[in-house]
Amino acid sequence: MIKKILIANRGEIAIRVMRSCREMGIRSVAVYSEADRASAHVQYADEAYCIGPAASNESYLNYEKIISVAKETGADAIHPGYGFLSENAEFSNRCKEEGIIFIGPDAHAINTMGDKITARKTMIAAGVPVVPGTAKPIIDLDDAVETIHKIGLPVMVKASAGGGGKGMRLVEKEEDIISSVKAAKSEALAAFGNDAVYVEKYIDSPHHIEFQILADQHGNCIHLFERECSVQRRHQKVVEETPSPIMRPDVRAEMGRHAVAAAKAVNYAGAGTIEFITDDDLNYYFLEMNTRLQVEHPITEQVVGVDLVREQIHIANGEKLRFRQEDLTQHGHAIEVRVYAEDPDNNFMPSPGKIKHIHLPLGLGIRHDGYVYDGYEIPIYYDPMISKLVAWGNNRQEAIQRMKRALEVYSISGVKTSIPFLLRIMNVPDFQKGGYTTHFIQNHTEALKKPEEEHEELDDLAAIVSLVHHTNNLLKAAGPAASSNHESAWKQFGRKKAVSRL
Amino acid sequence: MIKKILIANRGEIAIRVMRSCREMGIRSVAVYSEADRASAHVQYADEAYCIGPAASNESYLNYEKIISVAKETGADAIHPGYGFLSENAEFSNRCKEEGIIFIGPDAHAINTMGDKITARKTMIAAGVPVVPGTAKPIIDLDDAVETIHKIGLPVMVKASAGGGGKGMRLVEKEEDIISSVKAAKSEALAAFGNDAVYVEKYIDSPHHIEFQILADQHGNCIHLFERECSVQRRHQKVVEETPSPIMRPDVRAEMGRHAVAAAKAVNYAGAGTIEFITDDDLNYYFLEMNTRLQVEHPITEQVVGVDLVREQIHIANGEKLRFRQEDLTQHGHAIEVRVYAEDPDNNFMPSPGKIKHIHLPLGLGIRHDGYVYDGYEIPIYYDPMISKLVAWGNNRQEAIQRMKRALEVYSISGVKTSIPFLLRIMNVPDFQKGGYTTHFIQNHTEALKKPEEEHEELDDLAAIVSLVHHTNNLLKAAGPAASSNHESAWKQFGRKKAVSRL
Amino acid sequence: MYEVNIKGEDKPIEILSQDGQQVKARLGDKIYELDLLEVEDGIYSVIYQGKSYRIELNAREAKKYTAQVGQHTLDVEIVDAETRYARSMGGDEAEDADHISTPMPGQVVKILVEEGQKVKGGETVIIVSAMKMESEYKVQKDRVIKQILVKEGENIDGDQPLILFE
Amino acid sequence: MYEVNIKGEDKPIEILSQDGQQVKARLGDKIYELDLLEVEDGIYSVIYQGKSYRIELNAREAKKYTAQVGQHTLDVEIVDAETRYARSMGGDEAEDADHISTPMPGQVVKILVEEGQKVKGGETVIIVSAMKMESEYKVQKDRVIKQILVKEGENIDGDQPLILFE
Repeated sequence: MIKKILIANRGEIAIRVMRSCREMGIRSVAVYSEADRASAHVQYADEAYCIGPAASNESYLNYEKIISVAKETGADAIHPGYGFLSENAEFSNRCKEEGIIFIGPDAHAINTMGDKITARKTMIAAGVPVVPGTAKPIIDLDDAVETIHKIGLPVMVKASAGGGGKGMRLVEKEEDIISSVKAAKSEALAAFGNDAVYVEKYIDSPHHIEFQILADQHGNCIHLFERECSVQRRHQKVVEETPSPIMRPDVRAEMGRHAVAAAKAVNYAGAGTIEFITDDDLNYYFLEMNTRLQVEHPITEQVVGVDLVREQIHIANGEKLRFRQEDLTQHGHAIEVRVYAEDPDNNFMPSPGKIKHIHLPLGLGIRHDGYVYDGYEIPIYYDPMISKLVAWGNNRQEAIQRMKRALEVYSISGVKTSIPFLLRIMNVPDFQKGGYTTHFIQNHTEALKKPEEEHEELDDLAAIVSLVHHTNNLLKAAGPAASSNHESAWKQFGRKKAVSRL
Repeated sequence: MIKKILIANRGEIAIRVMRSCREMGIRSVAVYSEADRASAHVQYADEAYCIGPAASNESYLNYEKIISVAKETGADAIHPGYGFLSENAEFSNRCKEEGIIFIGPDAHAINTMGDKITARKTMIAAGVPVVPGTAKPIIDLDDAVETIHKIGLPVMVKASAGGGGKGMRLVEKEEDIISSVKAAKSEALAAFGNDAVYVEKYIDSPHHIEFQILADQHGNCIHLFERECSVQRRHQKVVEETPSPIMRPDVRAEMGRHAVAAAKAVNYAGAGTIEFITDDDLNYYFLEMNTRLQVEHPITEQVVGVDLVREQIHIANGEKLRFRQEDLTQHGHAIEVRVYAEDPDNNFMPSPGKIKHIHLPLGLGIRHDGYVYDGYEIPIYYDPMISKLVAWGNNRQEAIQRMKRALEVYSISGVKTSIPFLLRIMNVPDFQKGGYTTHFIQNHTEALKKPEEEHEELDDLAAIVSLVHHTNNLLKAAGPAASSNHESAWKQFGRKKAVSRL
Repeated sequence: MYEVNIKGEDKPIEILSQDGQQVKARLGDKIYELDLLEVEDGIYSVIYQGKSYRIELNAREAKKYTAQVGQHTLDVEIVDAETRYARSMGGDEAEDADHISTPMPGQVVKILVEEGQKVKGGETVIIVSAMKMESEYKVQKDRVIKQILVKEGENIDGDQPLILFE
Repeated sequence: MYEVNIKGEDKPIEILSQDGQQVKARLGDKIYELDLLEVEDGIYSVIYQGKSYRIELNAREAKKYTAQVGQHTLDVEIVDAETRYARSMGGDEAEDADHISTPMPGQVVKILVEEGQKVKGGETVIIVSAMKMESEYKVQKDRVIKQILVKEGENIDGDQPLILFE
């Protein structure tokens, strides 16, 4: 049985993992870089050790150092969190060699899923749908037309030697097939001296839908339903929710079975995520597998009621899964937003700095996973994510309304944050409708811009308060004598209370 | 439709109600006493009005003043929270007269349930079990014996003219019936000159179990299962949980039906709670009905997934219930602890004062409903409850473990709080087993005392940190010159880093 | 030369060196080397032999602190020359005041003694209700009741003398 | 005599009276009477005509504040005699510096200009990656590139000049 876990990570996810450790009576060991002495994960751990300079490759990625700390402190296991060493097959192996339990899959699963081509082949063999396309270049026109018919429209025809969009044609209509292939081929020939082409299914309005799975070391595997992660900016998830607003029960069951098949195909053990690209008609195709805990795992926890870190630890202990598929249901709706130290109104420029004050939204249905505190200085060396805010509701509408009321008052001062941007997302009608695709943010740049609202009265009040604050501070600085003089001067004017009470 | 609600309350419950208002797009109006200008509920509301001096009867109980604020601000409805005016029939009536919706039951329901004797009669008529006992005094010995047989042992025989324990006999065994009745009668005669006695069922190991109900104005009523509230100190609830650890599904269904019958017997509309006294064998008897939202309502929300304040508002709008009984299930387990500004190690003396710093426990499964903030001064005029901490878990054990990890790090400095006491409760084996009764706290005074643990090393560290803090503050006060001199003196000693890094 | 008073005992204490976060100190006859960072005002992250603690200090008086680590608390008094001098001049610190008062306003619920009565240390003399709670006020040592200044049911202010001792 | 600059405009402002929380002020040609309480350092609870606001102020510079109310923010500059004097002496505030630099360390991803090139205001000249994000740095007005001091792929410090203008 695991009694002490070293958490090879920092920030909110380190604290997240330690919380489950505490609940299970397991001691936690934090590691930290020289830039992270003040990080809350150091304070929350039972033990804490410095592992090197700020740069990740000299600290959080320095796995020999981490392993040596684990050995010296007698940690039975290492939890890698997400990022850093979480999908490093070599590290998984080194832990094994040293007799330390790596809380994650073995090197084989990481390697197989880490390589796109191997993963695709493995999925095809396991009967998991992948984006239809040709495996090798096509030269013959008839072959190309036949392949296109097999894949089904729309397709993308690409020069096999290509790049930069040259020799690329989107084919959407039956009557355009031959002319498009011909055009692509001749363009390819002109540009690259080679008229071979690839054909790939074109997903017109893609949705990113992923399935959470849990697998034990005894061949049992279950899924914990889907997460909809289509709200992305530059391929980074911004908002996630579960259930997916476009999901149907029959498709969910089938996708879940395919997710389990995908995990079983690599003898997976631990928590993992199968990502699918899905179209409006819920045709879905394997994209990749994340062989670790995801940033967005809390929404699954809120809706399914399973503590994923706890289950990771039970699995790492060699225990059998504690839930059967039929034990699990989706209960209500959850949405997560990722709060970053960045300026959404200045091209999302990172905004590290010292946190002045945090004002948290709490209460019914709100979960806050964070790590910063008043006076904490966000280091410049790592991911600028400050926190994750999760709203749970009885249904999707309630979850959105709850997230809105939370975001309206959530404030972190001293640095710029993405909170205003996240609130704008909640207010976009297409988000509220729910049928959005991965193009959501780029399609709604106008609606997501800082609004030009007029707040004249409020602005006037803010200006008055600023002046009062400013002059009071001047008086304070000038000392008590000056202050009392000044006040009595004001009192001459203001003895009769100016604001009447109702 | 209600568009603006005045919340006739303060502190955490006012904020709790406002949160649901925000989610529903309803404007909220706070009222506050002169002692509460700095209260967070004033800051969270859309509008705020002072209604009088600190003393409750001049402000929060001054309902004519509150009604006049509601009328002047155009509030459609008033939510009374709990305490203060929440069970005041006259206030309910006055709102009605003024055309303001009172978010709570009508005067008839409040009055009927507010009077113990009327309530008991109404419940008997509705077929709801009440504690068995004689309705009028018994003089004849045979009558007494027959009544005792009908009620069943154990019973309490009491002098009808009695008081102070005189003429009172607990009868537990068949063979003691006649002698005990005789003794009670003769003692009663000697003490009061009257040998008439009452007989009442004696509940040996009582559990306080209550049922949450929701009823609309159209005669529909559902229950949202039970809450176990047996952890009490001086009849004040300290810890509540749901489901009750002693409940069985068949009894739950039956109690739920009786709870609904109780509410229907007074044509109840709104959210309410039926309290039962229950014995170890799950025999249960109506105790009273609380015709308002309860302090402990959040645990029901966590487990059943229904926002009770939202439903109160929908009901007040005249809408039909949005859930049928068969829609509702209990999902996991929730525990609430009430955090008070009091010193548990000094006879629970109230500890008002200025909050220096709050350190909240958050993350998976933790809900915090509070209202204080850093620098806030808890007023001396009102209930000293600071916050309610709720832990949800997949099962009871997980919920307890989660509550423990939360309480271990939850700190509120500047005032004494009950947090250490609450943590000790979680650690008592009889609490963890779950079969506890309302005598739990008095039966475990030793286990709930401040432990005499030795923390020698930690105490030494605290002493060193105190001195460092003290001398650094002296240096700061002495100004920059002194400080730099001093530091360089220390540096002479300490240039070689004293603590090695792993 | 400093001492600290913890759990009723004065112990000699000395900061041997402080280099940034690295502090070396002697307390009694033990040497501690710790890594110490003030993360918020009065809140320290302390790492000692790998163990991590979050210690929050609050000043009760000028040289008296309460240290809190989770739900464990410790009262620490810094004993310097001034404290020692004051102690040598002053009397017994455990001396009761000459009256009973409450720290907060409230209402007298019950008076359990009469004027002239002798009461034992630890005995409750008055019960006062404040913030919806009843609190029992006890004498700390054997006293004789001189005068009772309030009646049952009376509203009282904080720090108002209620009962005088001889 | 104070003015405040909000949304690019100087407006005369005067505190007419302050009695405890009750403040009467003139801003432009409007009179405001508000109930104002500093609940935390720099955080005010403001009640104006019954409406309740929580306004958080943060000083950016000595006389420049950012006021935040929920997700609405407003920059406020206190304009006093000193500010007016400084303004009368100084040049155009919108003047670009003579170089581009980044506020934080990072790595140069792409340089989009060449030495001697003319660029228009708003055009991106360099892309830098920091904190795992790529940021585009633009010129604020038409400029001519004088010298490029870094190469693509190079690690840079915060505030290090990257590109000089003529």
